[in-house]
Amino acid sequence: MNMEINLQRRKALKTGGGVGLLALFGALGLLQSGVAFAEWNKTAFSAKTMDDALNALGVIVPENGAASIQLTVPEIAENGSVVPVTVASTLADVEQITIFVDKNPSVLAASFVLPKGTEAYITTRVKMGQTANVIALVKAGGKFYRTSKEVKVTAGGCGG
Amino acid sequence: MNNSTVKKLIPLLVLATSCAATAAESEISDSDRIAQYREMISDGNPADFDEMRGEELWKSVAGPKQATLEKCDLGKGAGVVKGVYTELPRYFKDTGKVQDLESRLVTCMTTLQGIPEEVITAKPFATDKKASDISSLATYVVGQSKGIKMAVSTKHPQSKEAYEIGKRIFNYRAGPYDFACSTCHATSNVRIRMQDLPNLNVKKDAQTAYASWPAYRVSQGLTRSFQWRLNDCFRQQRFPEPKFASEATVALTMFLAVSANGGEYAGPGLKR
Amino acid sequence: MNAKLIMGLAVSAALASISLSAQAGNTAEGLDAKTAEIVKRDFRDKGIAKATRVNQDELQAMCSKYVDKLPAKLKTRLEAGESDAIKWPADGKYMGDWKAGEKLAQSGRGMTWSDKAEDPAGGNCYNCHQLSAKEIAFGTIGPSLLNFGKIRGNTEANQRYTYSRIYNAKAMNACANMPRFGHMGILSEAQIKDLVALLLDPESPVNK
Amino acid sequence: MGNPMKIRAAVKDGVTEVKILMQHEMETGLRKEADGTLVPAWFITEVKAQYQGRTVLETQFGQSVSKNPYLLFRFKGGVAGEKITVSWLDNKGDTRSDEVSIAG
Repeated sequence: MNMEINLQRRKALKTGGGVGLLALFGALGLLQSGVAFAEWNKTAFSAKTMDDALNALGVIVPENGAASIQLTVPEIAENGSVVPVTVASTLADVEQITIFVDKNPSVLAASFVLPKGTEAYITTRVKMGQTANVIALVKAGGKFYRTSKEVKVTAGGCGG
Repeated sequence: MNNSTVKKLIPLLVLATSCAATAAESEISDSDRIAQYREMISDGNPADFDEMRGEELWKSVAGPKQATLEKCDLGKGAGVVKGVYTELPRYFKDTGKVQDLESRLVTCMTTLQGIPEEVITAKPFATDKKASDISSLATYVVGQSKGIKMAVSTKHPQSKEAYEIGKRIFNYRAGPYDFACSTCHATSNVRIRMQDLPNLNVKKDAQTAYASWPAYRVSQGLTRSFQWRLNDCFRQQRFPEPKFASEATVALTMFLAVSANGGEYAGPGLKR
Repeated sequence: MNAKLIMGLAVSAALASISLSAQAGNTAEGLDAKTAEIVKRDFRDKGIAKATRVNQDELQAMCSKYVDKLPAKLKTRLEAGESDAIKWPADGKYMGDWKAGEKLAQSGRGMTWSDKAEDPAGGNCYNCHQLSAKEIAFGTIGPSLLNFGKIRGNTEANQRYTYSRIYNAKAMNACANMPRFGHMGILSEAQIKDLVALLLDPESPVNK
Repeated sequence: MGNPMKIRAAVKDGVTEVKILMQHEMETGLRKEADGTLVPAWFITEVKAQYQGRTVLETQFGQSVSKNPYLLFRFKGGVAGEKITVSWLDNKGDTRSDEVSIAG
């Protein structure tokens, strides 16, 4: 694991210019280009079920977020390879937004940490293998809230 | 089955015994939902990357002659890219032929850069493993016509003839399925599965359809050129393969481009 | 809503252009000939789609020439020819398995250059028709066939009629959009029977 | 080194909206070639956006994110003409950084 991180750092440095000064910053964790990444949550991203994913994220029972989370997804996706998802929230102190697709082989799609000053408003695009629920999990003030919406994925074109 | 599915099924079941006109009305809502989906993905078109790649290729030396394409004449003089796509296909004196953008790019790559035609046309379409130079170049060129109205001329007799032949190819029924382009694209307000089909005999549809190609195809993750669009139509018509940038495809392009005249060019587009 | 009107206009425009070209005499025919020549030269074999596929039979050629609006006499003659060529099932039975029929109806594959010769062709039905109420992704090029059997009745005469429509839609309408699934060898007799069952069997989702 | 991103950022009423389009295959590791061989997983795992040295968004992606990923987010503050830096890292250790000036 450590080796892997080091390798990633080295590569990151190369793109940053690869000069000695940068390497020094890198060693001090002060990478100028900002590519000192946190560790990827492999357990959560490998989870096959919602329960496993929530466990990996340390979520016990999330509150109902139907009223406090605005999840915008298309009702029908003309193509499952690109499904736009927007998650916004009216809750105060939103620290984290997480998006899941409950029928995908790995249910966790993306997770966002929002530092203070960043608004609770995120748009991204996910793949969906079939008609499924898109689930948004919002962490605010130390609590988790959850809401979901179904997206129908249709058979497209002439199919040939 | 959740609530929304049930709600959607009920009107269909109720309509089942009534006439087709009512059924058509209930389908509008699904079409609207598709329109909503398209609107939601309209921002952030990955075709931009192909445009960037094409621009770089245009300005880079290549081929045995180690030349760029910056002296390529696409119809408005050597090196002019702005607005050229809205007047293509057109008749070119130097080749004595009517050419569309892609066949003209072949001419420039052979004459200016010395790349043999067979090399360029062997694999003219991008795949998920390999980008296509000619396709990226086309994406770059069309991007320079955004917002300009289509104005393809048939004044030259050869242009007029290409248009007439293109119209006939549009209606040419053949193959095991008896399909022509017109089988799917000469009726208004119909669709294949969920995909609305433009009626290319109607000005407004023809303008919208033509103006959105080349396009990034979400389902393939690739930016597709107009020649590819025609190629894939013929595939689905169960035809044999049209040769790349051949007289047949250029003539058909001429017919479709003229049908789109007056419409504002809006590509490269973004499609399902 | 305006589909009929627009179609009518398009058709009359097409007719007008035909009569104009006809007056021009050689020009229109010259262009027809040149088009055929170019098409034969500019299409090539790819996979199972051989270049010879662009060669038209009489029906294809006439429907192309008249842009699907045939003179009455020609239309009648062509339809009679297509009708005579229908090969009826030897066992006199028209109904197969609707479940297999639904699978066939869903598949849009078959006979393109990206299909393999050994891959079975699909019926392509949902591309153009509504069938089962459960499938919302249906096309509208052809009429809705939802409740087809319920409305028409599962009689032998109707089974025979349905079989013929799938086998060769051109026997009733020479320039119909629908492929001649039996006539052109796209679907086998057994497959067509499965589709007849999908349309007529009271247990089929089309009639539920 | 990865291919360039396309980043747009504009400030309005004190809120900066950032739109990012990345070039990446985002292979799930589950897709098969025509010949049946599995295409190995290859996807962006992390994306970080920074403004004046502070992190304004920290993202982790899984295999379900679409090819050529798109991201839109908003943060308070941000001054026209100042730069936003976006960096990503993928599961093969490849990375890319690009920056853009905030439009007014």
